[in-house]
Amino acid sequence: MIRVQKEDFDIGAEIARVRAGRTDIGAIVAFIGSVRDQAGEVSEMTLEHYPGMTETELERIEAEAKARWPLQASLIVHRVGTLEPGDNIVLVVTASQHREAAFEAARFLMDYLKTRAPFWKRESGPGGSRWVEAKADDDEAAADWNKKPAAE
Amino acid sequence: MIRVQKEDFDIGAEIARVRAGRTDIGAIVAFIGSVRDQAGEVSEMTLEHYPGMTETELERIEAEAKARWPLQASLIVHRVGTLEPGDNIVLVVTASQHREAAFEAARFLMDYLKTRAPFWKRESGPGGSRWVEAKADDDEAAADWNKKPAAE
Amino acid sequence: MRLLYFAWVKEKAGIAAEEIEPPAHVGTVGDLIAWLKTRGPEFENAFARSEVIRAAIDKSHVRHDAKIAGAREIAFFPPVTGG
Amino acid sequence: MRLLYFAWVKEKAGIAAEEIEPPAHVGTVGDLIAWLKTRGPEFENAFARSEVIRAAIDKSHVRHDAKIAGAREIAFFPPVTGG
Repeated sequence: MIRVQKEDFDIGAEIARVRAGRTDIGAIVAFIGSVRDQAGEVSEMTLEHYPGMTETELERIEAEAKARWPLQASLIVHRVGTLEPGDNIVLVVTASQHREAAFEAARFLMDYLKTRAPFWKRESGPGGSRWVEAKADDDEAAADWNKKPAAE
Repeated sequence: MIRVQKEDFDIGAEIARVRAGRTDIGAIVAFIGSVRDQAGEVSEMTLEHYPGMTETELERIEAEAKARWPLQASLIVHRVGTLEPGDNIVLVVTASQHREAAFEAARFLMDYLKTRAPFWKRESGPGGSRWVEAKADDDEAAADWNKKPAAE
Repeated sequence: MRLLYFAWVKEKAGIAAEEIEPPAHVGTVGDLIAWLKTRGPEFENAFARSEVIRAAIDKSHVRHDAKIAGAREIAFFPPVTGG
Repeated sequence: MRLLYFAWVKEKAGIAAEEIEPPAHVGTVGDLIAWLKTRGPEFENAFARSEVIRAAIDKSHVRHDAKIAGAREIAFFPPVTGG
């Protein structure tokens, strides 16, 4: 399940929905990315995206994770619009029988999302406003998954 | 922060407490382990522990994670007593500036907890009751951390 | 075909979306970028570091050597920074 | 010194805790296990697979070759299965 929205998400409620009524889940991993203020430099962050492509890419990334690991459920929620330091940006939840699959899949989803989902961050602060630069690290993290063997 | 308790925990509230009032956290990873019913075989799980040693070990494991990765906060909550399928067993939360540290530390905490914290699970079901056997996999997962380089 | 621009590509080009009919010699995404750059200083500026510009055809990532024939929507944007 | 037993070690031994005074020749955890096994069939059964039994002295994990001199509390238990 994937969602792109302006509104905040309730982490506890989202996790509860992922596992609702199931007793076959042994491990859940949740990742929460939030707006980080580096020493008072960021007062606001605006997330732009490519409506239509964003949803398509997130669904593709989620399907890829489900093909690689035995997941019982997964969720990606990504916010767009204007956010403040401390605000939630993204929530990824993976549920599996065992912790290895849940951990690996959550990390894979984040690595892929960071390099393939069409979102762009613009930070504003006392020093003005700038588009956040992509990190070479993120490309490497995503590329690394293609060197690894498929699901256990 | 570590806690051993009979009561359930509120995942959303625990995560909110970990990050409360902070705007320097960019990444939070939460792991939730829960009682898994394999095809109607488990109706109840009882967790025994070694009071005093459990807390000491969990604190030691948490301190080790904080020495290895730049964590801004962490939390381990582990339940004891009698649980049912679907019930929460353990919650691990790690908070860092970047996702790599949060993911690695959460996984480390779980791997170490599984092999060092003195808890024992007994499962009951229609076929009777039995002590859960330790997995060789878990020992290997914990041992692997000693082969890895220290914090990035 | 419809062109879309995002983030700083959009800001520099000064436009978010437009309908265009590129000349017949424009066969690939790379050709399209080269042609767009001839349309004025804003476009020249937006696509100056053309090697970092990412493209999508009909909402799928493509490389600069992808053919544009049959494309209904082509988007140009910087490397993504979500998550 | 105080001995504690947990999980199936406790069930098989039929006791959760006791105060003991081991003979002088008992120097290590392994010696203590060997001596406990001589105390009756329950202990012989509880420690039959002695290589899998884990031990802690004063709430810290130790190996079977650890010296027990000065220990106030020694615990025996199966491999842990929490998490």
